[in-house]
Amino acid sequence: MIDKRIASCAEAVADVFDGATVMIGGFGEAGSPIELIHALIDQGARDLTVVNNNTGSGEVGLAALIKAERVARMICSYPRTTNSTVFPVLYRAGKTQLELVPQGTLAERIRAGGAGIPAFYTPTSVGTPLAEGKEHRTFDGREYVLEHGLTADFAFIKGRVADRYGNVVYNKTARNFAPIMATAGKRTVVQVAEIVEPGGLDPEAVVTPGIFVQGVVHVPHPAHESELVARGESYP
Amino acid sequence: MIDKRIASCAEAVADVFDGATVMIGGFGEAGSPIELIHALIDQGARDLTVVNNNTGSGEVGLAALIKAERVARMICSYPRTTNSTVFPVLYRAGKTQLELVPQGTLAERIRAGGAGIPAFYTPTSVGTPLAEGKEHRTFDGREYVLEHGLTADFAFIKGRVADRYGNVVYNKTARNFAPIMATAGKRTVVQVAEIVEPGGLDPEAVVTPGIFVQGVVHVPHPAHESELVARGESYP
Amino acid sequence: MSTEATGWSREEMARRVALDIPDGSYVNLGIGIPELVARYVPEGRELVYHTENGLLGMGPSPEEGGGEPELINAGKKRVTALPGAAYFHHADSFTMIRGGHLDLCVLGALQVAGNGDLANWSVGGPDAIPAVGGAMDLVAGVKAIYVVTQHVTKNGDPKLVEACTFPLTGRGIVDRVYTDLAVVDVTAEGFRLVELAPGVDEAYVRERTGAPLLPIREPQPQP
Amino acid sequence: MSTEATGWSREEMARRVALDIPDGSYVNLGIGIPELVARYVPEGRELVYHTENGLLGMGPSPEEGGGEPELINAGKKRVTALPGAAYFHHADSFTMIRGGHLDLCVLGALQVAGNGDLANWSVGGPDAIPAVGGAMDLVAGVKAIYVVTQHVTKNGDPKLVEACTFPLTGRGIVDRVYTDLAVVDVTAEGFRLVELAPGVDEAYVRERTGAPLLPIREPQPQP
Repeated sequence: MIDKRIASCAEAVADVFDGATVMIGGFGEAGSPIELIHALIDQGARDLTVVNNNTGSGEVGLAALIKAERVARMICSYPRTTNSTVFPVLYRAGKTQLELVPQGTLAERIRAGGAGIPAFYTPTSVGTPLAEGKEHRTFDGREYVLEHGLTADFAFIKGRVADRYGNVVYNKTARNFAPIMATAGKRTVVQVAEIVEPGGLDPEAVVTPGIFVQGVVHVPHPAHESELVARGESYP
Repeated sequence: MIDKRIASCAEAVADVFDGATVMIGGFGEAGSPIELIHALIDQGARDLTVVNNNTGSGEVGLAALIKAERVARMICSYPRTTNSTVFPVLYRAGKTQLELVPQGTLAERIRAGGAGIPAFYTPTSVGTPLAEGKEHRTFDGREYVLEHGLTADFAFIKGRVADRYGNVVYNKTARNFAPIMATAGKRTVVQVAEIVEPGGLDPEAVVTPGIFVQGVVHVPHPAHESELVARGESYP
Repeated sequence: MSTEATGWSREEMARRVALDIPDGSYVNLGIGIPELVARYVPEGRELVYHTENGLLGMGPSPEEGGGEPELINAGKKRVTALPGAAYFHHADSFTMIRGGHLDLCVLGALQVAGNGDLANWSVGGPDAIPAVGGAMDLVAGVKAIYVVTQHVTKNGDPKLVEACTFPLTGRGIVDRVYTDLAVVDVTAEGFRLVELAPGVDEAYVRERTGAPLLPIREPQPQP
Repeated sequence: MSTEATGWSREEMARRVALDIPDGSYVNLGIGIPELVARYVPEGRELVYHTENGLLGMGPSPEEGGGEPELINAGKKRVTALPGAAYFHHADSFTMIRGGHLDLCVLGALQVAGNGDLANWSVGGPDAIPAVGGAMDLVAGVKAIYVVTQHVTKNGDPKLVEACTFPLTGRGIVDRVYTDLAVVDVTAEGFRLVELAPGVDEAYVRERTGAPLLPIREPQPQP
């Protein structure tokens, strides 16, 4: 029987190795798999390359992972959110590298990585510093740059409901990067608030089919980053 | 008020011009917008380039459009379905050209066209006759071919339910090419069996957001190709 | 330089932009003054708002203290979803943007050049944390790009310039600029004045513009 | 040539393939004998079937005359969907295929070469209507490619050859071949016999194979 349920977040992140590339779902706090990130902090893996649109806020979740100096390199589009105070310090100190990628290019690179497309051309960033040093090419009179697919050793994402096959549905704008990261992670683990029996999800409404998911962790009452930050919490 | 409803299939296809590129949804009979195709036959546009996975069956729907000699060129992956008797005759007579594209490359080219990606590299077809004459390139030691995005002047697709914004959900495996064709058609019209008020579709389960749809036609009882063919029907 | 003219307030600038958006448009509004545009859409027009983090059919902000942490906009503020809304993932969201499906994007600016170049993401300082978000994708993909900005910086430097000195967001992509002083088109010949704010004269705008500014085009006689 | 041996029937070939598929595999089955494989999966194993026209969790055929015209497989035959199934569009379906997410694809063949080349889509005749479907995508993307085929054509020509003469579907992509006579691996050294069908001897297979065929590997002594 196929059963991708994993007993705990600790178990879900146990295999993460030093130097791994880890995609972490979420746009700001929406969709941030905080419990999995905290388990990753406990687990201790270092020198990670982390892919996320932002760099977390306060000193919980992704920001806490960065603060613990586990992240050698961030690949993101916007490392400057409100309350994002941890990343700037480490970035300026040269402890965390930054690869800045336009948000749509980041999404498309992840999607391409998951779809077996090694590279594609895009109009985004042409004429800007972010296109410097990249291959340019003209199609039908318009200039484009070559961008490469992005994959990861692990993808940690947050859903709303899943079944034991790893089919997932999401919650509103918490969906964001999760479905494409699920396709690009060699090992994708999703934390969900609810697990249902097979057939409990409408097959027409499944957003991430189970083939993209290797593990499902039940986190019935996930924390919200803004609430933790408002209470001044930090992790660990 | 935004209201994309169109009164009839005839009105929906009225703008199609001679020489237009037309994407037509469906994989075999599943998702084939037969009523829109029949309206297109009545409308009379000629020299069309048609994009569909197949070439229809019997003498109804897509096969009838081909039989009426309106299709100068087919872009498809599999022009050899059961009961596909019309295309071979016209192909051998040199009246209809064929661009044969692997099914996944066809899907990706359509998706790229709709996503503003002019070209991408794919491993599919490397080493085969379908890669001949195409640019090859090696990434990480593996060989890929360059393929180009595909757009169309019109996309005609079939959904199950839509609202006046053009949000669409589909029926089972009738979904197939429709959502990506919707993104790649400059003017996309969907025929649906049911139209609901805004809010009548679950926003988490909308497959094609309305931004990709320019027209919605109500066809309450769409015909099924296999049933028409079994009855020996032909169009017109 | 002439004495300080009042020109349009932030709200009036937003209102002026809203006037120009056709019924039925699909629109992405940037952070700041662009966000205000939605409040001033004239009666009888229906626009659909896109937020690049995965929602089409975005509604107004919830009441103070309301809303949900996982229903937010690109500025990470809580929003609502209207009947007829749809959620989607980031690759689909940028398919809408890059694929040319959005009609209009309204953005802020650091500088706009007469050739339509836009700089709005970085002042390029050595110590700055660079952050671009979706701006480069929006300007590369959306059919029309409107910029809303004060005419000059807090230091009085012009934001409408001959050539941007800050790092570019995109090349030749701005269609129209709405400032506190004027509405200015970007044309093949450079900036052209379209409209002056009440109490502002052409000379006043010209003094505060760092590039040639063509005069308001005379209405063509109707044959 | 030796007298006709019986070897495996179509059903037995399918059963032999099914034995080799690990529990939990995501599998795409081609048209013909590959379709039969699903019937013979050993008790206690759960596989998930993918059909490239947009369904994961495909179930068995409906009863004769049952089913729905819009719930079909890649062969355009009516199928069912199991609890836990999901529908998706073609680009997502081929993301599964091209992206290496499927564990196994079982396909028919016209010819397989000792270097793993496969020809299964066209006999290349001048009057033939070429049709490729998803075969080239499947062989380029799925982790393991198993071929199920008669060992020789109806004319007695070998289908396991030194080099394919028909147009290729993919280069160096076949992992294992199941025929009516034998199971044959494609290795770095070429074809290697894995197992003989009951009543079939090595010489008999060799006579009907158009390429060198390494003998069954002796079991390694366990230290």
